[in-house]
Amino acid sequence: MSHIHLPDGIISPIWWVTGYLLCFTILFFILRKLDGEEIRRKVPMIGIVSAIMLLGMSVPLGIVPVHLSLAVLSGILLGPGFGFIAAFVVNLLLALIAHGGVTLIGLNTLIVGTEIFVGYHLFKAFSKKFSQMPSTVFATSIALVVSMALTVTIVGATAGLVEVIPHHHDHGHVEEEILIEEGIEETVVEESIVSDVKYMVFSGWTALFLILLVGNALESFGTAYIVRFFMKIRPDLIHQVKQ
Amino acid sequence: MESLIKVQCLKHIYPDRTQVNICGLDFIVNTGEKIVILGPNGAGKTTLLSHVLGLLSPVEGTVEVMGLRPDKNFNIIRKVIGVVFQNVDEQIIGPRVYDDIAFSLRNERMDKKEIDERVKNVANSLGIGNLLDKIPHYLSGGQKKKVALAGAMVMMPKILILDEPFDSLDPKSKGEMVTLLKHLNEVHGITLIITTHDINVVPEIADKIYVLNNGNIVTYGTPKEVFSDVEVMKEANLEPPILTELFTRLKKKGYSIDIPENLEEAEELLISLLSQQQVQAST
Amino acid sequence: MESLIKVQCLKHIYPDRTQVNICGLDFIVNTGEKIVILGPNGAGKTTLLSHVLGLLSPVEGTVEVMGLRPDKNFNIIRKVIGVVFQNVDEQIIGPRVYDDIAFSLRNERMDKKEIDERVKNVANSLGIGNLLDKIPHYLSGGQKKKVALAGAMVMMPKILILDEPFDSLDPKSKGEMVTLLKHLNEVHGITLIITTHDINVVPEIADKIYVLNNGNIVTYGTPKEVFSDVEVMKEANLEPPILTELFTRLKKKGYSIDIPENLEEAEELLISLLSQQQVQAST
Amino acid sequence: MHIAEIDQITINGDSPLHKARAISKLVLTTLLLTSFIVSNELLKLGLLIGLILIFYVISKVRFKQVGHLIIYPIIFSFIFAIIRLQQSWDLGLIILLKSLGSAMSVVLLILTTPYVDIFAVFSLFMPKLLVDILLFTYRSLFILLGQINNLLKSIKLRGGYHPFNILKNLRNIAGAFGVLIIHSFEMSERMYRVYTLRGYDGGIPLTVDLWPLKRIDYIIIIIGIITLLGTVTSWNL
Ligand SMILES: Nc1ncnc2c1ncn2[C@@H]1O[C@H](COP(=O)(O)OP(=O)(O)OP(=O)(O)O)[C@@H](O)[C@H]1O
Ligand SMILES: Nc1ncnc2c1ncn2[C@@H]1O[C@H](COP(=O)(O)OP(=O)(O)OP(=O)(O)O)[C@@H](O)[C@H]1O
Ligand SMILES: [Mg+2]
Ligand SMILES: [Mg+2]
Repeated sequence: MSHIHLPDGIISPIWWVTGYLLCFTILFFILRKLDGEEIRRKVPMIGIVSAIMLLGMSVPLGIVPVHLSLAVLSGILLGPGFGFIAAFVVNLLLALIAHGGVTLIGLNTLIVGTEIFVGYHLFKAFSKKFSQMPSTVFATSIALVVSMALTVTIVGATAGLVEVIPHHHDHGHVEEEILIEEGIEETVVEESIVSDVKYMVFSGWTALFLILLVGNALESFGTAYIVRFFMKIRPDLIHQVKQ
Repeated sequence: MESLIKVQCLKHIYPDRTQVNICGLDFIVNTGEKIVILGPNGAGKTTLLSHVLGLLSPVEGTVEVMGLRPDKNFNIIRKVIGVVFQNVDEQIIGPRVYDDIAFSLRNERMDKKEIDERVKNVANSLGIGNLLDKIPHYLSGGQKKKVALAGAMVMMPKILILDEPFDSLDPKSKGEMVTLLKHLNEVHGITLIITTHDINVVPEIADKIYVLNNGNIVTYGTPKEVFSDVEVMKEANLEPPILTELFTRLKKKGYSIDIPENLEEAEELLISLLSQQQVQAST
Repeated sequence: MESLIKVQCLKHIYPDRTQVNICGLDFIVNTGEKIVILGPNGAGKTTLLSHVLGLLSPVEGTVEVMGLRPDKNFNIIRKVIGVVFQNVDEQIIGPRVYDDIAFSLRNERMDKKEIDERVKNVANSLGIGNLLDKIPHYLSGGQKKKVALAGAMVMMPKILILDEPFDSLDPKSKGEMVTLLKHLNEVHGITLIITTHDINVVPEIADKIYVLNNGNIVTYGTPKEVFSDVEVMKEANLEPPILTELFTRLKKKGYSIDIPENLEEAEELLISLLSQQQVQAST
Repeated sequence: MHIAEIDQITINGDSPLHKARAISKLVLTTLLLTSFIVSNELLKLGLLIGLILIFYVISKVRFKQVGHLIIYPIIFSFIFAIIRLQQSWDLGLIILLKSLGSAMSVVLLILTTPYVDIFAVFSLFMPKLLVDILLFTYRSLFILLGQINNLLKSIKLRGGYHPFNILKNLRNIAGAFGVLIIHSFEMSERMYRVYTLRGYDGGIPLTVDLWPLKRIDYIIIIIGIITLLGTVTSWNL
């Protein structure tokens, strides 16, 4: 999930207000299109998948603070419509802990929603031809590129290209040391701050590109491993299969 | 002899600032012992075990396993201790039973053939050899516990830690588990550390009991010693096992009778008491 | 008298094609009874309860609650049955304890004042009056169980269904739960249906026991009747409660003694037997 | 997990700000955010930050506890600021203060107001179902957090986690999420069942006392309004 990690007060109001309006319009239609019983049945699942996205972001994959974000996965589990709702919930909760500005919730939901939408449909299309492992990898990877491009475009258009720091969730998350509960975590935090700044500012675009590439690969394969895992046990969890 | 595990006046603070103290007496485990930790909900039993496993670091106090600090020597300690947590659903990771049992071995990059051998041996010895290609998710509670146990046993640990191993098992599965654990201890010499609320199995499975309450290890000793300390037991929300309680009451009424460990002993003791009474009275 | 609940030869098929049969004898519950359902892991106890609650629909067989099919009359039946499932975490909905207890009442669009009164009454009677504005996930296991129970009790149901209510409670909390349930039955006349693997509390809490095994209800009766049916018990992976077993063995050895329900009774019986022996022998 | 950690601090907080109603604090946050967004003067931004710091002091949250929560937004504003700094010192500093201040305003809200209370205010204008989903997310987060923690512990104990071997960790952690998803899917079905059993038909009722506002609430709102007015009017010093 790439999303804009801009704080409030940088992007001009026209943009984020438009973002909000678009986001709410889409939400409105999603919520209205579904009849009561169907969505009510889904309420716990949407909540759970949102929680899983938040958890994915808080489990570091190693001493380098990279982690999964599972946006495409949530699309595969929920479908694009409910996935959009989950994207909204996740961005809202993140904004409340100042991970991304409050004003940017709308735009961020649109970006993540797009990633989910693209990922879901690609997965669906690829699954007809390939097995689920490559399908997931390609779908996730492409969806990530799309949302990244969207992020870059939006930030570029609104805040001037200089600040375009498309940020895949693969660095800088100083948070959540579920796994490393002791000792090491302090150093992790320090290092990541330093390396972030270094990468971003001094090593320039090449380093950034590499990071994004690695991040993309990790997310794609991570998602694929997860999908492969539960396909063995509960293949019915894939949203399209149930349709 | 050096003790295998030694914990002294532990203090732990969870990220949310919940403070857990395990002070008072020292927690000491020697090789080959069967230890049971008792205490009310929230006493800190699981916290203590996590420290022994090196999953947590103490704020104060010392934790030593074979003379080492487990948190600093995690990769050494984790190989000598096997664990089965309370909720086995949350620790079985392999998509198939075989994968799950082989998990640790594969992480050690062991030879494929040896892995295969070890997995099969362990599975057979726990009586789940026929489940190896099943999906763990669909197994019964008792079977899952055995899979988790196999996953821990496959590394041939010296110490086995079990957090509430009898929870939600039916009586037969529970009985099997008790037999299995005793077998592991007797035949393979594995040191056992067990927490449980199922007090009635304790006399059978424990050499030594530690009682946690209110941030302290308040007492320890053989089941007989601990269970007869009525004050301490009551304070720690504990009840002695039914048989212990029954026989203690008889004792108090003036009958001279021992405290039995299990049903068979209880029966024998009672019958011999009853016939004694007869003899006594008739003489 | 019409029976409150009646289940006859039920057959259920889960989406993954697992088939569960609950056939054999009929499952019948009368008003005011305390029913315990026993059976090995996977016997179908939870499945049976789900049918009674109308959460599942049988493929074959009949389920009747107050003469109605629960799955077809869900909105009537759910108001007369309160339920506490095994995993209470999953059934606490309210963001605060108060909200959770008030949940069903609010869904009935009851008057605010009456809701408040009822919630407070129930909470106080279960001893959780001081927790009302707490957030549920910060409560202990035992407290959560009580909150879930309060949420079920607040609708003043005729029937209370509890799936493994004693699981992972420490002995004191378990004792409190037993007392509470007996109180609800005696004072408020609530019919209880309980499943548990904790066989030693069964004599105290059950009027009638049903035993499920291998897709059949294999026997039912009072605790004494059921527990003395050694064959059936063994087949269903069950063991009789310790006291029942001990006293049955004494009986077999030729002593004339009753089967006690709890410790106090056991003590009395033994002492009177012991003194009888004396008297007998001396005469 | 930050959300869990913050939640704990908030629940246990005890200060006039914690006692104030959620509405007034949301209004304050909105007004503060607006002030930071519209203000482009160093002096005003500096004063605004000063004001927020005073609020932090009043809220009695210990910096040791919350410091690392604010680090994250600080890093990001820092990156922006440095880029801007290359253009002009003032601009860089303004960016820094703006983003720092707005992040601190939001964190102040979340450190003094339980999530449930915030959701209750949302329920005044958001669709019921959306609020339900928020509440479910919040609840599931805590349930699932426990489960994933246990799964990760088990992986770690069985040698499946190496600080430097990210690829291997990726596989194992993906496995843990696989397990989690299967469990949670079944959990969601059980939850739905129990909830309908208890009469759920969309709309989890909340008892958060939103009204009446107390004195402290009026004070908070008035401070907020004055702040915003002070920010938008031009000063003739
Ligand atoms: N991850 C955690 N975060 C915060 N507090 C915790 C955590 N785990 C446990 N605690 C708290 O620490 C204390 C000790 O908990 P612990 O789980 O060790 O008790 P226990 O003796 O194992 O209880 P039980 O018999 O219920 O399993 C309790 O007050 C508990 O609420
Ligand atoms: N949701 C489900 N999907 C598929 N199979 C299920 C489901 N729930 C239960 N089963 C299966 O149905 C059978 C009966 O399960 P049930 O949970 O009713 O047993 P139980 O008597 O409650 O066992 P326990 O004592 O372990 O709680 C088991 O074989 C179980 O695996
Ligand atoms: Mg515990
Ligand atoms: Mg069950």
